[in-house]
Amino acid sequence: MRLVLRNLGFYLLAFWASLTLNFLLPRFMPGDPVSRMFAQAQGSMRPDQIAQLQKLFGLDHRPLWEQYLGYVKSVFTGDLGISISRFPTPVSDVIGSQIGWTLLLGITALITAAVLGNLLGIVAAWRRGGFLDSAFPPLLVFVGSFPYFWLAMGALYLFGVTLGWFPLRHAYDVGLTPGLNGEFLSNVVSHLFLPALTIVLVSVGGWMLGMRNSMIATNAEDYITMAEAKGLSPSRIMFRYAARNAMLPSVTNFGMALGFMVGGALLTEVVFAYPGIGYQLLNAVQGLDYPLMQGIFLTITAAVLLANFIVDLVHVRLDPRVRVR
Amino acid sequence: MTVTDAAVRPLAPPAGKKRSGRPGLGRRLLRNKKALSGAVLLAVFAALALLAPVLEPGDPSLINSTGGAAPSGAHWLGTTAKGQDVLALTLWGARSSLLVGATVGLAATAVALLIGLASAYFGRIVDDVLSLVTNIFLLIPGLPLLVILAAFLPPGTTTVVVVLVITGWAGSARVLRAQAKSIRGKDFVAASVVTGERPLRIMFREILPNMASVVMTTLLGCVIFGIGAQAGLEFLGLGDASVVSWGTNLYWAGNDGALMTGAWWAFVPSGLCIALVAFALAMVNYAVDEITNPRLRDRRSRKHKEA
Amino acid sequence: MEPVLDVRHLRVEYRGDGRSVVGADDVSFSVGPGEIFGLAGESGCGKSTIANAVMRLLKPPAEITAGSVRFQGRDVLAMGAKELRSFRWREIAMVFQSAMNSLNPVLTIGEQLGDIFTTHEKLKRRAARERAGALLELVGIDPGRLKAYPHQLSGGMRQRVVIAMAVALEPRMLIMDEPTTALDVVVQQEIMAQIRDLQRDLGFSVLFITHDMSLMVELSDRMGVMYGGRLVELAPARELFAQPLHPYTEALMNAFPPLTGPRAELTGLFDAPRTADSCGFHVRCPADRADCSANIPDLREVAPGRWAALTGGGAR
Amino acid sequence: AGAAGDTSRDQLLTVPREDMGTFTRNFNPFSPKVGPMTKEAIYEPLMVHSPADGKDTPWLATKWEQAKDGRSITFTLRDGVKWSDGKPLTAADVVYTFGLQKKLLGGFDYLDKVTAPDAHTVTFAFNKPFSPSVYEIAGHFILPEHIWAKIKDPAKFTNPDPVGTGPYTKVEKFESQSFELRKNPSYWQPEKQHIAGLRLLAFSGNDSANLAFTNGEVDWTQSFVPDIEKSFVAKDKKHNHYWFPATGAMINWQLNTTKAPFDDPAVRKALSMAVDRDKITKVAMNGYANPADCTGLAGTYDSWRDASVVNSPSCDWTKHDVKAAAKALDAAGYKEKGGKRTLKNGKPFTLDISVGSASSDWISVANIIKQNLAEVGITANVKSPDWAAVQTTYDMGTFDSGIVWSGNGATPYEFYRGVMSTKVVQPVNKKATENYHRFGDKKADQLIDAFAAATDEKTQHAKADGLQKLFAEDAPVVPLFTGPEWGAYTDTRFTGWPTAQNPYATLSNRSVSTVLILTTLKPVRG
Amino acid sequence: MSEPVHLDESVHGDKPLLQVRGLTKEFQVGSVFSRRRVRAVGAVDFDLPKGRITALVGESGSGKSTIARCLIRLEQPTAGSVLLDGEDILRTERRRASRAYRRKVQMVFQDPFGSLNPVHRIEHFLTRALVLHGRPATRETLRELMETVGLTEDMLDSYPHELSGGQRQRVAIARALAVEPELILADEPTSMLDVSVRVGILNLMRRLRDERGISMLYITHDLGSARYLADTTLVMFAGELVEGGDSLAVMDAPAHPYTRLLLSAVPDPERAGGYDPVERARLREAVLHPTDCPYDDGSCSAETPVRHVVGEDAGQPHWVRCHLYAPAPDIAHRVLKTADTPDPEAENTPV
Ligand SMILES: Nc1ncnc2c1ncn2[C@@H]1O[C@H](COP(=O)(O)OP(=O)(O)OP(=O)(O)O)[C@@H](O)[C@H]1O
Ligand SMILES: Nc1ncnc2c1ncn2[C@@H]1O[C@H](COP(=O)(O)OP(=O)(O)OP(=O)(O)O)[C@@H](O)[C@H]1O
Ligand SMILES: [Mg+2]
Ligand SMILES: [Mg+2]
Repeated sequence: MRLVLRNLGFYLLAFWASLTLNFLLPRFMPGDPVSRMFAQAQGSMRPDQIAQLQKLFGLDHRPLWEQYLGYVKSVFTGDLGISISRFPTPVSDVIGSQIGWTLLLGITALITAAVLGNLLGIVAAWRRGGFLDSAFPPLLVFVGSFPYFWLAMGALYLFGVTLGWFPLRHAYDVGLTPGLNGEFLSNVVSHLFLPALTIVLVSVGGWMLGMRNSMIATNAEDYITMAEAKGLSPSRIMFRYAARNAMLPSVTNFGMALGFMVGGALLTEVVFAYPGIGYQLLNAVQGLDYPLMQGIFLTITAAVLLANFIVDLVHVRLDPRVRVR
Repeated sequence: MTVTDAAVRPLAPPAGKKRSGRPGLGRRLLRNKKALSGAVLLAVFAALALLAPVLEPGDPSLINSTGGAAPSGAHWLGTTAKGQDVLALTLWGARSSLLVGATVGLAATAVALLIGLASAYFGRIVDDVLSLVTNIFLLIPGLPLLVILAAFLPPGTTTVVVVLVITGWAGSARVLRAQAKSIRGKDFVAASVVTGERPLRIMFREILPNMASVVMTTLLGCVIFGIGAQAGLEFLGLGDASVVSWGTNLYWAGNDGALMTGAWWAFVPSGLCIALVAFALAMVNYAVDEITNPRLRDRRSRKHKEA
Repeated sequence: MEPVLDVRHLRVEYRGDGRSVVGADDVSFSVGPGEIFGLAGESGCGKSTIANAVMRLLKPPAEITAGSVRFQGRDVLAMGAKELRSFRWREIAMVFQSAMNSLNPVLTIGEQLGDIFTTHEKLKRRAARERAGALLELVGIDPGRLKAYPHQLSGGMRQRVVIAMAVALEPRMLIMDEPTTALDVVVQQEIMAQIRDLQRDLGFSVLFITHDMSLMVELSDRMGVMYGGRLVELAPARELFAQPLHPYTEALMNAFPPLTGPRAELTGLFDAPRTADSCGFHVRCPADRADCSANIPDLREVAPGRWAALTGGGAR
Repeated sequence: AGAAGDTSRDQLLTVPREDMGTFTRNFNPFSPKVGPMTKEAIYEPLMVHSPADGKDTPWLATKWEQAKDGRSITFTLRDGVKWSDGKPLTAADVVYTFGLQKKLLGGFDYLDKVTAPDAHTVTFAFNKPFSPSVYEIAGHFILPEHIWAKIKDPAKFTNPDPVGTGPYTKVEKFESQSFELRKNPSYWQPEKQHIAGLRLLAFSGNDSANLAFTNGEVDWTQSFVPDIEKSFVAKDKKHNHYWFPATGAMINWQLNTTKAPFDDPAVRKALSMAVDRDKITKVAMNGYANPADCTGLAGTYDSWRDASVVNSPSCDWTKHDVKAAAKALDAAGYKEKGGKRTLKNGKPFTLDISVGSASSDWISVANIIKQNLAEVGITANVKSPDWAAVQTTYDMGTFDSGIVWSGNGATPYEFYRGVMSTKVVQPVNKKATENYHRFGDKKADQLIDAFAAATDEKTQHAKADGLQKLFAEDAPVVPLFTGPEWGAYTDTRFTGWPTAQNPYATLSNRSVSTVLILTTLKPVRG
Repeated sequence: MSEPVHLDESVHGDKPLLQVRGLTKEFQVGSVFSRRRVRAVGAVDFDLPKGRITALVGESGSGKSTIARCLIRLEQPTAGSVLLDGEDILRTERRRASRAYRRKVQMVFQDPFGSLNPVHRIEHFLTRALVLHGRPATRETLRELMETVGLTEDMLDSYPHELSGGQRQRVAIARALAVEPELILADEPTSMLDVSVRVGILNLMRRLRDERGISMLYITHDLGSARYLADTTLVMFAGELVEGGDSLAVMDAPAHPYTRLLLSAVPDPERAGGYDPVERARLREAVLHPTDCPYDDGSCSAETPVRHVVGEDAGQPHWVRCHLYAPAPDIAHRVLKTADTPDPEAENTPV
C-alpha cells in the first residue's frame, strides 16, 4: 500500500511538472494565435479583425503567476479552456470526441506488439540458435528501422490503394452509425488493421529482442537449473519459471512504451486520416491553438501516467519482491 | 594422460606477453559478423555523405522544371516533381541526416552520461532529484513534446538537434544511471575514495571506463533515435524545409504527391536509407550486446542439451 | 554392498572459443547407501562440475567427454529426456549453493514445493499443498509460511525450504553443493544439524560439497579432496584429518586456525599455483616422485580404504 | 451509402475538408474555424458576388441602392424567405446580425447605424462616403434574431442545431470524421434544392483528401492536387475535370522598404526583373497560377487594368530579364565582383526570404527566387520557420523579404490600400497588420480615398488607373502571381458545375459564391 | 544489583591511536516518499591501540562493515566522535575526510575482485596512491611495495584479472601501505579468498604489525582467524559491542551468550565433544529473545546493560555487556585505577 501511495505521489509530481511545462511552453512561443490565423487566411481576413478576435479569444494579459494559478485551478476542475482553432468548442469536447480512437489504435498496437514480441522472444530464447532465434531478430530489426510514417504510407498505397484490401482512411465507413453490432465492429477492425499493423511492425522487434535477452539471462539463473533438476516439464519451466520472471522488465517497458506509442500513433494517424488526437495536436501546433495544444498534451500525459500507474500496480502483483520495498 | 595441457588455470600472469589487456571491445566487434556488416554499411553511408559534393556537384535542390521523370540513365533514381535529381538529393540528404543523428547521439549520450554519473556518484538528494527529472522526461510522451518544441524554436538543424536531445536523453540516462550505480557500489570506487581521488576523476577515470559497452549501446540507440525522429519531424513539416535531408526529401515527396502520381522513386530511396542506417546501427548494437553479455554469446555445440 | 552412486573416470570439458578447460578429469568415486560422502577442495577445482554431471544438469559449453555415472546400476548418462525427468528428484535431489538464487522469486514457497508433487506424483493442487505443509514442518518452519515468497524468509529459512524440497520425494541420494557457504556460522550449524537429523530419519546417501575442511570432517563419513579437476586423496574423514597424505590435503588442513591450543604459526598453502609445468606441490613431494612435476598422478590405494595421488613412498 | 457510383437520385454531394482532421459540432458563423458549409449552405447573404464572372446575384435582398453622397445604402429584402424553423426573415434580423457582428468581431468602422424602416427594408448609414462597403455588407451572412437574441454569450455558442435560410440546414449523423447536411424544409427556392444533401468528410491533410478524391470517393475538392492531369483527370477523362480561374489574392514578394537597399525602387524593380515568374507558376505552383504584371491586377482584376500602363516600357520590371536586371543593379550602384554583388557599404549583397513552413508551395517559390537571384550575384537565404515566427517578423518590420498575400476584394481598392496607403504603415517595431513592407505614398492616399468616395464605376476606374501608374513607378511590392482558387470535381454523380465556359462561380467550396453551386448542381440519375 | 562500571580499555600505558565514542549510524532507506531509518550501529565505544591488531567479530549484518566505513569516512556517522591523536575527526573534517586523515588511516576491502578497477594495471593503483599523498612514484618505491606484500615487480604491468585472488588482495594491501598509514582497516580481507591462500594474507598482516608497527582493525566472521591474528577481540551483535578483551581470553572463556553461541557454532573437529545441543538451544533463545533470557535470574532488565569486567588478560580487561556478570569489585577497582580519561559513554549509554 505504501508503495502504491509512493508511486501515486511520483505520478502526481510528474503530472504537475508536465502541467507546468505545458503552461510555460506556449507562452514562450513567438507570435500569437490570431496573427497566425490571419497569416493562414492569406488575405481573406481583414486586418481590423485581429484585435477583435484577440478580445474574443480572451487572450490573457494578467501577470504570469496569476495566469498559472488560474490555469492549474481550471485544469483540476476539468476545464481545459476553449479551443482557438475550433472556437468556441471547449477543448475537452474536441479531445473527448477523438481520444477514444487514439487510445484504441495505440493500445491495440501496443498490446499486439507486446504480446507477439514477447511470445516470439520466449520461443527464440528457449530454442536458442533455432530458426526463430537466428532469422527473426535481424529481420524484425530491419523492419523496425523504417520510420513509422514511411511504412504507413507504403502499406497504405500497397494494401489500400493498389490491392484494395483495406480501407484507406478513417476509423469506420462514412455513413455507418456507431453501435455495438457486428457490422460496425468488424468495420472498425478492418479500418484499424493497417494503422495498427504499421505500428506493430515497427515495434515488435524491440519487444522480441528484449524478451529474448531477458529470457536468456533468466535461463542462466539457478532457479531454472533447480526447476530442471526438480524434473519439471519443459513447458512448465519455460512459462512458469523462466518467462514469468523474464517478463518483469517487459512489464515496466510496457508503461514506458505507451508514451512512444502515442508518438507512433500520431504519425500513423496523419497518414491514415485516423480521427485521433495525434493529428489534432499537429493542427493545434500549426494553428498556435494553445488551449487545445495544452489540453491534448496534458490528456496524453495524464493517460500515459495513468497507464504507468496501472502498470506499476500490475508489476506489484507480478513481482512480490517490490511489495516490501 | 593429458591433464594439464587444457586444465591450466590462468592464475599467474602469462609469462610471455605482458601487455595483454582484455581483448578490446573494438577488436572483438570486428570479429563479429553482425557488427562487421553493420559497420561496413555505416562506413559506406558515411563515405557517400562525405563524397556527395564530388559525386553530385552543385546544389541538389536546384529546381529545374516540372519533372517527375522515372529512373533512367541520366537520372539513376529519377527526378522529383520539381525536376531535382533524386540521387543527388539522397546523397546530400545523408549529410544532414547522419550529422544530425551523430550529433544528437553524442549530445544526448553526453547529457545522459553526466546525469547518470552524477546521479550515481553523489546519490541521495542529487540522485532523487535527477531521477525524478529523468522519469518525468521519460514519461512525458516524446513525440508530442517534440512537435510542440520544434514548433516554437527557430527552425534549423540546431533546433532539431536541441529538441531531439531534450526529448531523447532521458531513456539513456536511466540505463546509464543504473549501470553507473551498480559500478558506484563496487568496492573499487570506495577504494578510490579512500585513496583520496577527487569525485570528477572517480566518475570519469574509474567508473566511466567500466561502462564502455553500455555507453556504446546508448550512443547507438540515441543515433538511431536522432535519425528517425528528425525524419519524423521533418516529414510533419516541423523541420527546416530548406535543408536537404532524408526527412525533408520525404516531406517534399509527400507534398508533391509522389505516391499518388506513382513517383515511387522520389519516396523510396530516402526511407530506405533511413532504415538501412538504423538497421546497421542496430546490428552493431546487437553485436555489442552479444559480445559484452557472455550469456548472449553464440554457443558452438548445443547438440546434447536435453529439453 | 552395491554403491548407490558410482562415478568412473568422469571427464568434463568446458569448450570455449578456441580453447577448452577441463572442469573434471578422470574422477572416480562411489557413495554407499546411507553414506555421507564429502568432496572438498578450493574454489574452481571442479566440485560443482561433478555434482552437475551426476544430475545431468551441465549446459553447454560443458560436455561430458569420458567416463560413466551409474546410479543404482542405471547408466545416468544414457537416459533419455523423459527418463531423466523422473530420475531427477525422485531418485536423486540436489541442494544448490545459494538458496537465494535457487528459489523462484515470484512464486510462493508453497507453489514451488507443490510443483514437485503435481509433477512427480500427479497430485491435485490441494493435496500437493498439504504435502508441502508437512514438508515445511519437517524442517521446522511454520506451514503458515507456505504463502510466503522467498524474499520474505531469512537466508537460513530459505536454505531449509530448499532442503525440504530436496527430501520431498525421499530420494535415495541428496547432493548438497556448498549448502551453507552464504550463511552465518550459527545458522550454518543449525542447518547442518537439521541435515544430520533428516539423514538419520530418511536414510538417504549424501554427496556433500564444501571447501570448509572442518565442517566436512565433522559431518562426513568418507571424503575426497580435489585439486585442479582431479581427486588427490580419498579416505575416511577422520583418518584423513588425522593424517593427510597428499601435500595439498595437508595444506588445506593447515589453513584453518584452530580455536583451541596455543597460537602456532600456520603455513597454509604457499602461493605456488598450478602452471603449465608445475602442479604446485612437487617441491613438497617425497624425493622418489620427482618425475611428476607437471601432472597430478592417478589415485592409488596406499592403505586399505585410503587412496592418494602419489607416485611413490606412501604415507609420510 | 458510399459515394462512389451512387446515382440513386438520393446521392449526397460529398465534399472533403482537407484542413480539418476531425469535425467538432460548431455552426457558429462568427467562429473563425466554423463547421464547413455554415456560411455556404446554412446562412445566406443579402447578395452573392461571384469573383469568377464578377456578377452580383440578388439573394436575400432583391435590390439595393447606394445614396448619391455615398454615405448610405438601402437593401430591400426578398418576400417569403423563411428560416428553417418556419419563422419569416425580417429586417430586424439583418439589423440584429450587424449589431452582433460589431459587438463580437468588430470591423465595419465606416458603419454608423443600421436601421430597419420597415420589415423589408434595411438602411446602412456610414460615417464617410464609402462605396466598397456594398460588397462587404451584402456578402455578410444573416442570422435569425429570434434564436440568437436568446443566447447569453453568442461568441461562445456552438450552435449545434443551426437555424438558417440556406438550402441545406439540417445537421445529421454528426461524427468527428463526417456529417451530413440535409434539405431545409422551408427553403425559399425549393426548386433549386436538386440534391438530397451534402456529406462532409474530414481529412488529415491534402494527401489523404486527394487520395479519396482521385479514388472517386468525393465529388469536389479544392485542395491542391499534385499533377492533376495524371493523378486525377487521366483516370476518367470524361468525368474528371478541374478549373482554376485566376481570381485569388495577388501573391507578392515583398521587400522591407525600411531597409537599404530595398528602399530604392530601382533595386526592387531590378530584383523583380531577375525573378522568373514563368518557372514559379509552372514549377512551384504546378501551373495552376498566372504570372503577375506591373499593376498587380493581372488575373483577378483584369477588367480594371489600364492598357496604357501595361503596355508602356515602365511595365517591363515584371518581365524576366537577367541581363537587364544585372544592368539595373549595376546602374543603381551594386557592383558585381567575381560573381557576387556587393552593397554600397562593401558588404556582400545578401537577403533572407522568410516563408512560413506550412506553405510548402511558397517555399518552392522562394527557392526559385533564390536561384534567380544567384544568377545576378545576390545570395538569398530561404528561411522557413513556423508561420507564427515569420508573422512576428512581418508584424514588427524586422524581416528582409517574404512571400506575402494581399487584400482581396471585389474591386482593386483593398489591394492598393493594403500595399500603398500611408494610413496602414506602421513604424518598425510597432505591430502592423498589413503593409508589412511599410510603403506609403501620399499621392496614393488621395487616389484611394477618392476611389472609396466614388459611387460610380467610371470615377473608380479613373482612380484605379492612377493607382496603377503609381504602382508601376514605385514597385511597392514585387507582384508574383495571382493565387488561384483551386477546384476540381467529377461529374459522375452531379452535373452543373461552373466551368471556364460557364463561370458562374469559382470552384471553391468555402466562399460566398459556393451557394450558387449548391443551388445549381443536379444529381445524375442512374 | 551492583553499580554499572564504565571503563576505558587503554590499559597499556600509551594513548590509543583511535578512540571511538558513541559512534552511531542510522541509514535512511526508501525513496523520497517513504523514508525509514534503520539503525546499523548503536553508540559503540572502543579504542584501537597503537601497533596492535583488534578483531571485530560478529554475525552477518551486525554492523561491522558499517563501523569500518564510518571510520574511513565513506559514511557520515549519525552521532559520536572519533578521536585521532585527541582530535575529533568527525568535527574537524565535516563532510569528507581530508587526505591528511587518509594518510594515516587506510582500508582493505573484502572482495579483491571488486576492489581493483579491472580497467587499470596494477601499477596504476600504487602510483595513484603514492601521487595523491605526495610520495614519488618511482620504480624503486613500487618494487619495494610489491616486495613487502610478497609480489614480484613484473606484476606491475598486469591487469587485476590476470592475478589470483590472493595476489589481488596483496595488491590491495600494497595500495593501502603506499601511503604509509598508521592504521589499516581490513574488512574481511580473506573471506572471498580460497581457503588455501587465506593464511598467507593473515601472516602478511601479522608481519606488517610486527615489523612496521601498523595498527589494524580486522573485521571477520571467522573466530579462528581472529584468535590467530588479533591481540584484542571485540564481539559485535546487532549493532552493539557485547564483549571484548584479549583474543585468547575471549575465545577460551566466552562470557556473553552470543559469544558462546558463536563459538559453539564453529565447526571444529578437534573440539572435544563440542557443546551439547540443549545448551546451544538455550544460548540461541538468550540471543534471539533477550527479554526472556533463559539465564535470567530476575536481575536482568530489558535495557541494554553496561559493561562489566569479568577478568583481565595480558593487561587488558575482559568485559561483557550482560547482566549475568555483576562486576567483581576487586577487578573493577584495579581496572578503574588505570582509567584516566572520562568516559563519554556516560552521556549516551543505554539506547
Ligand atoms: N561455464 C563455464 N565455462 C567455462 N569454464 C567453466 C564453466 N563453469 C566452470 N568452469 C571451469 O570449470 C572448473 C571447475 O568449476 P566448478 O564450478 O566445478 O568449481 P567448484 O569446485 O564448484 O568451485 P566453487 O567452490 O567456486 O564453487 C573451473 O576451473 C572453472 O573455471
Ligand atoms: N547503505 C545502507 N543502507 C541501508 N542499510 C544499510 C546500508 N549499509 C548497511 N545497512 C544495514 O546496516 C546493517 C549493518 O550492515 P553491515 O554491512 O555493517 O554488517 P556486517 O556486520 O558488515 O555484515 P557482513 O558480515 O554480512 O558483512 C545491516 O542490517 C544492513 O542491512
Ligand atoms: Mg561450486
Ligand atoms: Mg560486512
